[in-house]
Amino acid sequence: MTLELFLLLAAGLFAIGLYGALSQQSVVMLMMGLELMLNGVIVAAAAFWYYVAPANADGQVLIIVVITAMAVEMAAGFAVVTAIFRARDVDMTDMAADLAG
Amino acid sequence: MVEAAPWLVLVLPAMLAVATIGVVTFDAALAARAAGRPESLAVSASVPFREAARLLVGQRRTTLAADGVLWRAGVITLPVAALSAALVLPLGTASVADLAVGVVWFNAMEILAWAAVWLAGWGPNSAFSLVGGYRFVAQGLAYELPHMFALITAATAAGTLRIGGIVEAQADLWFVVWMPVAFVVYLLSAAAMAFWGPFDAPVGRELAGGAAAELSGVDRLLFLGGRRLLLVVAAAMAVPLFLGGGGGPLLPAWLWTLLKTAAVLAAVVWLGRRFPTVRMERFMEVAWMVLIPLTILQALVVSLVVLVR
Amino acid sequence: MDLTSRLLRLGAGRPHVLLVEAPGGTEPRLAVEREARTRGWPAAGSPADADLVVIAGRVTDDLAAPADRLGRQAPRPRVRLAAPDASSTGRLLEEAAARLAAGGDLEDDAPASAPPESHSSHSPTPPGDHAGHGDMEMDMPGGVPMADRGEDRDGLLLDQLHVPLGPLLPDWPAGLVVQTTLQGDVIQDARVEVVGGPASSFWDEPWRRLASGDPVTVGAASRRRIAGHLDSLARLLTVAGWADAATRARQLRDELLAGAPAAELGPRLWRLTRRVRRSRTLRWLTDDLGAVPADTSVVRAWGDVTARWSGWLAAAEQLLPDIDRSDRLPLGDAPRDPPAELVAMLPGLLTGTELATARLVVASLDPDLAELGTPAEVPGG
Amino acid sequence: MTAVLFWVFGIGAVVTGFLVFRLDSMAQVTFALLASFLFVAGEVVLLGLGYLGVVIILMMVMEMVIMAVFMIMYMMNPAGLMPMAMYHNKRGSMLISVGTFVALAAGIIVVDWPARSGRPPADTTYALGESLMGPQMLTMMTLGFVLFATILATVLLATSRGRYDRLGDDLRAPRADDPVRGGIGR
Repeated sequence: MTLELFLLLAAGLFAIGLYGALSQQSVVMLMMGLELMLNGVIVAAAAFWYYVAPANADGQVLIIVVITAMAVEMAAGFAVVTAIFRARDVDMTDMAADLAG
Repeated sequence: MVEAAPWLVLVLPAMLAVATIGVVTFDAALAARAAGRPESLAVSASVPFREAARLLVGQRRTTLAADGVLWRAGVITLPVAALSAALVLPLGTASVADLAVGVVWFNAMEILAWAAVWLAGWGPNSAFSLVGGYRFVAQGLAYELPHMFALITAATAAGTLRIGGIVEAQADLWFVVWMPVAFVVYLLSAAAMAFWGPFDAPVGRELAGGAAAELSGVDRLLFLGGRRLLLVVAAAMAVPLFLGGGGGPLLPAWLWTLLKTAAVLAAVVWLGRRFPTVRMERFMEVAWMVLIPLTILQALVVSLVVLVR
Repeated sequence: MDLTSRLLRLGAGRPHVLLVEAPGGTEPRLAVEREARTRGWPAAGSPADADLVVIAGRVTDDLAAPADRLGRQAPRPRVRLAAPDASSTGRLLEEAAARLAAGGDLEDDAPASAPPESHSSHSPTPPGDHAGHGDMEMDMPGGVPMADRGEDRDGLLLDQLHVPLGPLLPDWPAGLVVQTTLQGDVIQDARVEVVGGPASSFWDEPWRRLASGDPVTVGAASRRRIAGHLDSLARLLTVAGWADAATRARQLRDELLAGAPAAELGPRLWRLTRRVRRSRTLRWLTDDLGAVPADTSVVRAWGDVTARWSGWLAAAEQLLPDIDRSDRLPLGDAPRDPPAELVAMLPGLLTGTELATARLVVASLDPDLAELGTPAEVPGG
Repeated sequence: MTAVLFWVFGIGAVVTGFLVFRLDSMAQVTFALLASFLFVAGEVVLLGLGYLGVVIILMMVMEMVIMAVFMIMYMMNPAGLMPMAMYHNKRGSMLISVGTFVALAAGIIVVDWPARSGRPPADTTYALGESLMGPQMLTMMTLGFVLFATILATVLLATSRGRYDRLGDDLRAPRADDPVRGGIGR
C-alpha cells in the first residue's frame, strides 16, 4: 500500500460523489453525493496523516472536522428540505429553482 | 491486568449462548410463576430448546413486494452486532481483544442494532412491522445520548477508553459507588438497546410483534435470539464498566465476572417484567429533559473528582 | 427417527397459540386461554409467531375470508382450530399439539407466501403501501397500489396507509373493525365497522336468564360482572405490555367463574388491584389518553384510560363481598353501557392518536359487540 | 493481510458508493451509502487511526438510519418498486466527474509527494485529544459553536410550531397545547 493508492481511492470516491451531486434532481440525493465527496476527503486526510506527517495530529483533526461537517450538512440539509417541503411540497432542486421567482 | 486472549474467541460464543439460554429459562420461570403455576427447573430449562426447535423447523416467511436483501441483512446484523460488541468483553483477566478504544468499539457495535431493527421492520413491506422499526429508531434517539454519557463517565474516571484500563481503575473502589446515576442509566439503556421490557415497544404485542411481526422460522430465531444476545452482552458490560470487573475476594477473577454478570442479567430480566411497556412519546421527554442533564452532571462531578485527585 | 421429526416433537411441546375471538365466542376463548395457560403455552401476537391458530366462536360469512387468511398466514408446521363452543377444549388442544408434532396440517395447498389477491401479511396488516407519492394513478408491481398523500399534524404532506385493525386480532373486541388511515403510526382518520354476529353476550347471560324467567342468584351475577371487569383489565394490561399482571387477572377471572369462594379469592384480588393501582408507571402511561367528557351518556366511559381501569378495579372490589350470596337477583337489565354508543365514540377518540395509544383506548372501552350483531357501519368522525 | 484488506475495503467503498446512484429503493440507497462509509472506516483503521475509524462507524450508522427516515418521508418511490430515474444532465455530470477523476489521478501520480517525517505516536487517540485541547483548541471551539448553531438553526427551520402555538399568545396557558402529551407534563 502506498500513499498514491489511498489517494486514488479518495479521488474515486470524490468523483462518484461529484457525479451524484451534479446529476441527481433530488435535494436529498444531492446531499448523498456531497457526503460521498467528503468520504473521499476522509480517506485522503487519513492517508496524508499516515504517509506524510504522522507525528503531527493535524490530519486527525481534519477528519474530525470532516465528520462534523457531514453531520452539520445532513442536519441542515434535512431541515431545509423539511421547510421547503412544508412550504411548497417539492423535493427537487429544479422545481425549487423554478418556483423561486 | 486484562490481557488479550485470542483463544477466548472459541469459548466466548459458547458462554454467551449459555447465558442467552439462561435468560430464556429465567424469563420462562418468571412467567410460569406469574401464571400461578411454578414449574420445575427442568421444565423451564427445556423452554429455550423447545423454542429453538420450533423455529428451526418453522417455515421461513416471505411477503409480497418485500425487500428481501435489506430484510435478511437486518435480521443477521442483530446477532452479529452483539457478538462483535462482545469482543472487548473481559472475562476475568482476559478478553478476546482489549482494544485501545474498547468503549467506543462497544458503543459502535451496539448502535448497529439501530440499523438492524429498522431494516428488519422495513424489509417485509408490512405496516406494523415498519412502525416497529420506526419505534426503535425513536427509542434509540431517547436512550443513546444518556447511554453515551454514562459510558464517557466511566472512561473519564479511568482516564482510558480501554476496558481493561477501566477495570484496573476500579481496584480500590467500584465505579458504581461514586457514579450511581451513570450505572442506573446504563442499565436502563441496556434494556432499551435490546428492546427488552419495559422498553419492548418496537416488538410490542399491541403491534402484533412490531419489527418481528412478519418473522418466522430461522429468521425469527436469529432476530429474537440476537436480541437476547445483545441483552446479555450489554448487561455483561456493566460488570467491567461499573462493578469492578473480576475484582473480588477469594474466588478467581473469571468466576467473579460470571457471578456479577448473572446477577446483573437476573436483575434486568426480573425488572423487565415488573413494568408495563414504556411508550417513547412519554419517555422521550424524560430522557432529554431529565436523564441527559443528570448524566451530564454526573460526568461533570466525576471529571472534577478526577482533576482534584 | 430423523432430526426433523425430533425437532417437531420438541417444538410441539410448547406451541404458540394465536387466539382470536369471533362475536359470541367469549366462552370458548376463556376456555382456550385457561387450557393454554395451565399447559404453559404462550400466546402468539401475530400469525408469524403462531403454531396453533384458534378461532373461538362461530365464524359467520363475513368473517370467513379473514379467518381463512389468518390460518394460512401462520408458517408451517401449523394447525388451525375452530372452537365454536367451550366443550372439550382441552382435548382439542392436546390433539392439535399431537398433529403439530406429526408435522402439522397439510390440508390446504396454498403457499403461505400469500398470493397477490390475498394480503401478504396477516389480516390487520395489508401490504404496507409505503411506496411513494401517488400523484400518478399507477399500479405497482405485485398489485400494490401507490400510497395517497395527505396533510399530517406537522403540516407536511405525507404518504397515507389504509390499515384495518381487526376483526380477528388478539386482545381486541370481537367483531370490531377500525379502518384506519395512517401516517406513520398516527391515525389520521378512523371508520368503525362491526362484523360477525349477532350472538348472545357471555357477560350478560345471568340477566338474560333472569329475563326469561329462570332464578339467578346475586352471587352468580356478581361473579359474572367481576369476571367481565377482570377480563377487560387483562386485555388492557396485555395491550399495555404488562404480561404478568394480565396473567394474574385472567387467572382470577377463571377461578371466579369456576366458583371459588370469596374467602379464597378476596385477598388475591385485593393484591392484584393494589398492585395495579399502585403502579405509577401504568398511570403515567395511561393518563390523559382517550379522554371522554363527563357529560356523555355513557357513564362507564367517563374520564381517561386511567379513570376507566380504576373504575374496573373499584367495581370489582365493591362487588367482591356479594359473590357468595345466594339470594335471588331482582329483575332488571345488565348494568353496562350500550355498546353502540361506545362504538360511536371510537372514531372521535382514535383520530389523532398513535397506534399504541389507540389500542389502549379501545381496550379501555372494551365494547362487548356480540349483540350488536349485523354488519353495521358507524359514520366516521 | 493489510494489503488484502485495503483492496477489499477500497473496492467495497467504491462499488457501494456507485450503487448509491444506481439503486432504485431509497432504503437501499441509504444503506449502500452506509456500507461505503463502513468500508472507509475500515481503511482509516488500517492506517492506524483506530479511534477515528470506530467513531466513523458509530456516527455514520446513526446518521444513515436517521437519514433513511427522511429519505422515505420525502422521496418519491422510496421502496423503489416502480422503476424511475431522476436525473438531469446525466452525460454532462458523468463527463465532468470522470474528467475530475482523471485530473486528480494524474496529479496524484505525477506529484512527487514529500517523504514521511516522524513516526506515529504510540497512542494516536491521546495525541488527537491533546491536539484538540492544545494547539487546535480554536478548531474544537469553532466546531462546538458550529454544532450549537446548527442545532438551533435546524430546529427553527424544521419546526412548524413555536411557543406561541403551544402556550397561547400571552404564553400563559397552564398546559401546552401539543398533539401528544409528553412524559413530564409541562
